[in-house]
Amino acid sequence: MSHAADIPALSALVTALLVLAGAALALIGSIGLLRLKTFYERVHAPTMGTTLGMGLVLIASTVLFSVLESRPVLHEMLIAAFMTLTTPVTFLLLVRAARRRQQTVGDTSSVRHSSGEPR
Amino acid sequence: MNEIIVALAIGVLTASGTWLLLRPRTFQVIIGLSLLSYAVNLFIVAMGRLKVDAAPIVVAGAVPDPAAFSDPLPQALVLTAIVIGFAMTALLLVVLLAARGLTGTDHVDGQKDEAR
Amino acid sequence: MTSWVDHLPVVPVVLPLMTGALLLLVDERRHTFKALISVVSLCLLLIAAFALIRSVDASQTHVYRLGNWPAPFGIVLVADRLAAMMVLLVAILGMAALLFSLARWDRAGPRMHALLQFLLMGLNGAFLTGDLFNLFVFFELFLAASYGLALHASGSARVRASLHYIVVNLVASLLFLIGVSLLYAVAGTLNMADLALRAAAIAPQDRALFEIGAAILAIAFLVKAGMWPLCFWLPSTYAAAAAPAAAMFAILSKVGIYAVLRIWLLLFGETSGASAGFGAAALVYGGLVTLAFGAIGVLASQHLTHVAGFSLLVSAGTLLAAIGAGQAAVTAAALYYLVVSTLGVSALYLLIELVERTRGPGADVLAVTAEEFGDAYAEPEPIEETGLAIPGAMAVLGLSFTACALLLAGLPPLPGFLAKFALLAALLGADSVAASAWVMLLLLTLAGLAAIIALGRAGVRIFWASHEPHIPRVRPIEIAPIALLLALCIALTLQAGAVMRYVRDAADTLHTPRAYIREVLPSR
Amino acid sequence: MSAIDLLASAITIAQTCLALAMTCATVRLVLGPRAQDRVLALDTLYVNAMVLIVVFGMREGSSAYFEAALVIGMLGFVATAALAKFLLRGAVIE
Amino acid sequence: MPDTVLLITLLVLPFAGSAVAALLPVNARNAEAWLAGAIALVALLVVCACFPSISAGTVLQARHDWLPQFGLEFRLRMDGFAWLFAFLVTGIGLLVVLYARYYMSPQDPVPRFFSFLLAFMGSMLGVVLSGSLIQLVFFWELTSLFSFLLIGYWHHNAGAREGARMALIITSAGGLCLLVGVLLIGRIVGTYDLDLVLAAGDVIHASPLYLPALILVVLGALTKSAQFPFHFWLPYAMAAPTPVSAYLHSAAMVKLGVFLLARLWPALSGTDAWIWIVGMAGLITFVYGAYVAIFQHDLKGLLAYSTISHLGLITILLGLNSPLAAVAAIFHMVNHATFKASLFMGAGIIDHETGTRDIRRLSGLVRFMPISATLSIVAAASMAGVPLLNGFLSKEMFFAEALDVAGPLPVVDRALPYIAIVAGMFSVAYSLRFIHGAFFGPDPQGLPRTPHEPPRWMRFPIELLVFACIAVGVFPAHTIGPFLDVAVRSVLGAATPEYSLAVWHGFNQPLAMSFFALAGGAVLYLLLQKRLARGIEAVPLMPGLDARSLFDRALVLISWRGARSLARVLGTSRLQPQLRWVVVIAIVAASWPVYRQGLDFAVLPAGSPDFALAMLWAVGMACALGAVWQAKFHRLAALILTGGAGLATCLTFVWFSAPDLALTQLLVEIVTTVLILLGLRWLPKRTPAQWTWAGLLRALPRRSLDLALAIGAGAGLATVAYAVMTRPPAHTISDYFVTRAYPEGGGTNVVNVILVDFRGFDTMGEITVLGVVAIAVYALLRRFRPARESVPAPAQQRAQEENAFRDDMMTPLFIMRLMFPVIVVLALYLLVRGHNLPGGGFVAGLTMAVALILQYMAGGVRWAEARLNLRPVRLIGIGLLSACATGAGAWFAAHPFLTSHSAHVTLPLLGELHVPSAFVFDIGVFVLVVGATALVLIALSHQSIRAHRLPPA
Amino acid sequence: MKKLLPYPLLAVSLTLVWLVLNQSVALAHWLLGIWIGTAAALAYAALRPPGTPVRRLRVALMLGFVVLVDIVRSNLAVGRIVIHPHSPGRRPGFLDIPLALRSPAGLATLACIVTATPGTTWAGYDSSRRVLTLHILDLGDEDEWIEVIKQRYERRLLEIFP
Ligand code: NA
Ligand code: NA
Repeated sequence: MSHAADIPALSALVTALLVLAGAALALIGSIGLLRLKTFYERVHAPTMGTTLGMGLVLIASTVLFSVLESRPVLHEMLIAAFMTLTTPVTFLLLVRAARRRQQTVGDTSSVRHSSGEPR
Repeated sequence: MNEIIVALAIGVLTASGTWLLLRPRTFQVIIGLSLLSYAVNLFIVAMGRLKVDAAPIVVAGAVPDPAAFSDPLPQALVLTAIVIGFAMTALLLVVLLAARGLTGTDHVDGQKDEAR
Repeated sequence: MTSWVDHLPVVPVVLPLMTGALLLLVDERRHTFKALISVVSLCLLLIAAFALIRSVDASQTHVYRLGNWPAPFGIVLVADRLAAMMVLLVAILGMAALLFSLARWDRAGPRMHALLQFLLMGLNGAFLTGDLFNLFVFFELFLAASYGLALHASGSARVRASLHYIVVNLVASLLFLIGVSLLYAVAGTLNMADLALRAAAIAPQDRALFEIGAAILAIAFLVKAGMWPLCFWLPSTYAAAAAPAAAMFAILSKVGIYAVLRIWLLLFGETSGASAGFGAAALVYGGLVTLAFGAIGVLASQHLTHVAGFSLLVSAGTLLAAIGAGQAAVTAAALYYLVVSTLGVSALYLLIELVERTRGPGADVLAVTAEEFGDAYAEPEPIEETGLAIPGAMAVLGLSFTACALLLAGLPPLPGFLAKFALLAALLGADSVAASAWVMLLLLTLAGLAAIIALGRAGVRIFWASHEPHIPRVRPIEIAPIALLLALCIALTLQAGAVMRYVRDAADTLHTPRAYIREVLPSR
Repeated sequence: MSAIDLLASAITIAQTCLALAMTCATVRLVLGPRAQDRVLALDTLYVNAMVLIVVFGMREGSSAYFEAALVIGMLGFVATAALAKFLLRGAVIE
Repeated sequence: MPDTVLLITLLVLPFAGSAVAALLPVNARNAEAWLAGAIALVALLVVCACFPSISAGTVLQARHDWLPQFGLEFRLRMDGFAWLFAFLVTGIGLLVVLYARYYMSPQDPVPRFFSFLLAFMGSMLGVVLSGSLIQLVFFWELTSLFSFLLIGYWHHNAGAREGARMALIITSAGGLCLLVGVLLIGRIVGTYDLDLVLAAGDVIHASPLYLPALILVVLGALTKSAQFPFHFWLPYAMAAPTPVSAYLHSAAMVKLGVFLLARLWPALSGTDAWIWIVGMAGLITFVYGAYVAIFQHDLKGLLAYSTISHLGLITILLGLNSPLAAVAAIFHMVNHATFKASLFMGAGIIDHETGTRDIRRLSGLVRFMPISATLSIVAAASMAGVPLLNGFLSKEMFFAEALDVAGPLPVVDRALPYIAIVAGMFSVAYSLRFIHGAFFGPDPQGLPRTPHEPPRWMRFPIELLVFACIAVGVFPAHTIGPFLDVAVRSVLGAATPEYSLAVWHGFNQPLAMSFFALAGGAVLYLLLQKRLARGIEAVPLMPGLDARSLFDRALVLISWRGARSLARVLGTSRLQPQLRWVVVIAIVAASWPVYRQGLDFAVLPAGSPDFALAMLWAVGMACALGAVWQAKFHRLAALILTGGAGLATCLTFVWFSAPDLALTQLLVEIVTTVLILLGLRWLPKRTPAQWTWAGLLRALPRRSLDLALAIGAGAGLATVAYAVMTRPPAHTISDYFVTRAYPEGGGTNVVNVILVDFRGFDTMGEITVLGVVAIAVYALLRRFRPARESVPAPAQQRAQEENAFRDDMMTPLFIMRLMFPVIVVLALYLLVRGHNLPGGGFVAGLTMAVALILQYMAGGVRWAEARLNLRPVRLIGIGLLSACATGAGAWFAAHPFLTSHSAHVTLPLLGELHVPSAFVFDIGVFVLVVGATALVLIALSHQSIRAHRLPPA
Repeated sequence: MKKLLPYPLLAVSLTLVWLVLNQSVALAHWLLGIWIGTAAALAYAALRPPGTPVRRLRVALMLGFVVLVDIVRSNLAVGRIVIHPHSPGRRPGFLDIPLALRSPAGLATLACIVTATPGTTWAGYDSSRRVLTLHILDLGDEDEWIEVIKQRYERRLLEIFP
């Protein structure tokens, strides 16, 4: 990290916290992927990493590079924007596929449905 | 020490790829070749020795010290290898599909014998 | 870079590339136009190859520094006698295959002309390049084109055989990459001449790695060359391919031989220090086993296409064993033999298609539906035209077949005999004759006998034993390339002295790598 | 402990966390049990990898790796969406 | 005329005639005969023209460089012996042509016949006139070839085909032996020049290679001359037209073997080995042939065995190591040629006029064709050794030699005269059989044709030959004397013995032997009458082993069954064993240097391991192994797991400073996943097979081997990688690239500058590969036919209603479509910056292709193609052309191909821009990659909509 | 003009994307960016997307803020659930929500929001019944969820994409 020798302490602290928080969220999300019981529950967990976790790390990167290069370095924000825009595609298709597969295979897992069975 | 990790990675990828390569189903072969090409790509990069934080991107105008950069030539070679590997994977895939369509089986020898 | 002659070495690569690209822009259905472009381009290629061979023979090795970067940093093309000869051979075979395909094969599937051009480009590049990794690229290029040509017109047999062909060669390509990168890791260069220079100075503790790299690289070459037991894909793939494609393939295995010859003599020649002669025994014994296996396969083959394929293995084995002998005289004879056997097998592949046309034209072609894909193009229908039944077609075919058989069996008056004689005379002419030379003498003789038996059997069956003589409908444009190849062979007998002088010079150059190195790296 | 060391350790810890996260996702990837679980795990793996690359860029102070992250961010979904569509329809392109 | 011209004319004339004859129309019987006759006549005249010089003792020469590098020159050489043979070849050739004119039916395609016959004549002359041993072998093999073609002339007849094939195989095998033998002689003497070899007899005898050389040369001679145990092809060669038999199988080709033995007599003879090999072969053949000939029912068969026997006689004479015997041998060669050729022609006339050659059916022909019968009787008498005919003279000489032979085995020496007499009796017996069987006895019954005399000119050749028999038989010294003398002198040189060609040498032992043989033969024939009349095919006292069936069985066993099983053992047509071999050989090849000299591991200062990297590879390995585990039954899972391993690889590239690689690997990963997914639909459903112990046990050895190979390959590559990584970097050429990338290449991203500039040629090849593959894929898919069960739409699609699906896709479609322009911008960004930062044409092209494929995914093929008009093939062409044109642009500046140059453009507002040609090159790459990738993906996608339209397979 | 610049907002956004990517506001990049943005927007037009008028950018910003807050909140909530997955009160399940929103753009935005907030996942939309189905990790009070979706998101989306 020699390149960051002259970074102000506050920026370093903020960056460190943001990175840690983001990584922790991603980790917890992935743990959720492991621990939750059914597919429908598991779908929720990784989005922690895809949204806030990713966001915090990207902010940290923005902060760090903006301080390092003494100018606003915003391109990480593009990642955030496009991640948010594109993640639904996979998730929508995946959940629909799971529901279809459940119907065709007749796999009735322990999911409660508030208003009727999924079509 | 990182060298040992990369060497292990190359070893496991090669072993997995070789095992699959020797299987009788076309799909196993194509996956095996994919794994083998990962291994080979890593191997080529390793042949330039491993360096962290030394991307071969020089600063315009400055006189660069070659020792400060990872070896760019193996990287260029791998790029070519990746492209060619991609092309060949595509071709192999289509050939195995055609073989499946024409012979009715996905056995590498185009025979129905399930015992092999 | 003042005269056009200076650019000659790159022409055999660029010309087919441009032609191929241009052909891709021409509408699929404009057959005549495409044929015209191809033929004109091949004529130009032949002229260029002739010019190159004359220039190389007259003056010296041409070194072409691509991108104007000095060797060993940039890629160089090195046109020496051997490379020029191979380029000419490629052009000749290309012309033969092209003419032959014009009768009907070029319409049996899309873009055959373009694929042929890219094949020529790949082969020429492989023969001309002086850079090891560039050699890999050109290997892949001609392989890719050969995959396309092997699959040309599709069909179960072709697809099945091509699957094996592709998988085995993909593995070989991976080995190629491993070998090249290992050599780079130890020697720090990719330029062949530079590599040869550095090979002598490899530190003792690095030498094992260097040799591993070379050995693995050699496996990649030997798969292409068709050394036993890496060769089983070869006869069936070539047998399944369309005739003009197979005719071109006759030289594919020679690229492997070429690479072994070139690199082995550069890296492990007499002047290369502690590793000199590394792997010679493997080449010799591998070659001899291949020779034996090829001869057995020739005998065991029912179909002529397989006979031709195994004949390629016979020639591969012969060449490998000859190269392994490591003597310039033997190498010279081997080069003469290489030319002869390539022309012979190529002509045979073309011929087989004609003589076995008794099943009716288009039978192979119509193996699958003519369903079209997309809306852009209409499916090119395999044309059922049956050609003019030229008078005496059978006689011409019989004569050509006899000629091919004589070539492959090494019998007079065709140059197969002289080639075999030259090889054996060179082997026996050495001061002391190695045991392997005696084995080779024996095997070559037996292989000749095997070819006589197998081709005699096939010839009698085809030309004599058919009860109702089916006169195949053959077009002059299909006979012409065969006649061209065989006429060349006769010329090789009559002009044996001149040709042998040329190949002897080529072999001498190969066996004294210093000259090659000096041309490529003048500063060292 | 200076701010730099703090940041350096934070980045190392973050990398470790992300690597662990990838491990968790891989366990799911290997275990399944069904294809949708694996696709989900692969998607998670992609995202974690993307974040890991960003963190790596921070460690090196280099923006050379940004494109790799960007490509995962913008195009990584194509692979998983194709997989999901395959699960949904039995074909990626109809 | 100078020698050279004479000799070359002599050699070239027949071949030229052959070429002309081949081109004549099929029905030009007379023209063919005139042509062939004229050629033979001119050749004969040329031979005669040579005689004055020859008789003066000169050796005519013509030389031409052929393969000087290997001591080979094209050398024609005519001495007395060669002259004698040339005379025989052309003279009898002329007679045979005349005979054939009448013999061949108008329906026969004579151009082929005369063409081959003339070519054969040329080849014979080539052998006879060769001044170099290699050249001799060259023409020797040609005679085998043309005799094959001539024997098989009536190829509609299975016997002709088989006979031809057998002759070909045996004689050319012998030819190959001869070649090797000659090569050995060449090695011993150091030259192939005939004169030098003949002068080097002592050197040859002293060499350790003498015996192998002798055996090989003799093998060549024995096969050609149909000597035991290679005699059996000759009777089957009788399926040839009779002129062919008369020419090849009596006068010319079969004489080549003995010609060779005589030619090399000075160089090879004179040792015990020579006597043993040559003499023994001759002796056995002599007796055996004569004995078997008696029991032949086919006239030509009888003559064939008789030929075998007489050649055996000549071989014995040559094998006796006695100059006088050699003289007798040469004399008998000529005699045999004359009487045997006339006998064959006579047999041919019988065949021609009666329609059969079976002695059992023929009889009493002397009354129908008295002249022909007389001629045949005289010739047969000569064959039997009746005095006053030429056959008698040489046989007398043989008997004389048999009496004072001094071989290595006294028993044989003593037995030889008795053997000679017995064989002489046999030959009298079969001669009698020939004459008595065909010409005497009652009138023939039920012949296919009514016999009568042949046309005048058909009989003429026989008359001439028989006249020669008588003339030589009565006045030997004045007829054959001078010619034999030059021949003998040229073979034996200084060793030429005194010999006398008189008819009468007084009452001596040989004469007694002759009469004994004549009388004994007559008695023997009488005794055998009963048996012969029964018409049994078998030969008495001969074991049932028929050489031909033995040969056939051996041939089938070796060249077919044996070869096939060997080929099966040594080869395979299956993929897995092939790949196993490749892996094994690679492992062995890589282990060999390590085995020889060990592998050094230099130890670099150990850094601390990166925990995250270790975890990453725990992930990567788990994915790889998972893919291995799932690839058989769960393809999708395996694909996903492979993606995981690819991701780990990609992150490793990030880790070790290869951003371009990471980027490329990622994109390739994405595209490959989509690609394979597109293909998955066409693969068969896989259901795990029933697991059984038996199945496991059966698979265990194979799997253990594979496992060992896999582990070996993995461990090997890992070890090599580790060994390299832990040693200091070599002094590489890369330093040049790093230091020059910016100042000379104009870019800061060294990898990209290498790709588009330093090694732009590689890149050009690489994109061509991509384009070629795309074309190949497209071509193959144009003819794609899915398996029957893959044709219907997948189960998921059948289960879903269209509306529900549209709802499901609505939102993804919206987003995917919206991403299109965004990804286009990204692609252009990656393209433009590539020279300085990670990116470049290839990555950009892939990105662009992803944007396109996303639209196909979102809306389907028809939807996308209604909106986007892609011409991928054209894009490939344009991309290639522009990349190539950029490279070729350097030619105009007199620089080598691909030399980069910068265009400096000054634009309003923007100021000066410099556009390096490398960038233009990269644009070409971009266009091509877009085209190629799109072509592959789209071609694959098209199969789904095509499949529904296909008729069921 | 309409033909040359069919999607001005998109073109502008893409130009901005270009500038951000290149991290430069140099004139050359502006010009190149505008050219590329326009070209890319034209490429988008080739896909014949439905017209998507966008209004009330202020509301959009407000929505963004609300979503941001919800993301943080739900991240914490889901994090808690992951750590204690077997807490007795939790009840995962599907939930049908009738929607007035019909614009594809609006629905897409809603999908982004729902996906981005952990704890809710888009499980399907029935255009004939105009019902959105969500899967919710901790269902709790179903009406409250319906209220959240309709009031916090749908209302604003209806304003932005009429
Ligand atoms: Na690049
Ligand atoms: Na969510």
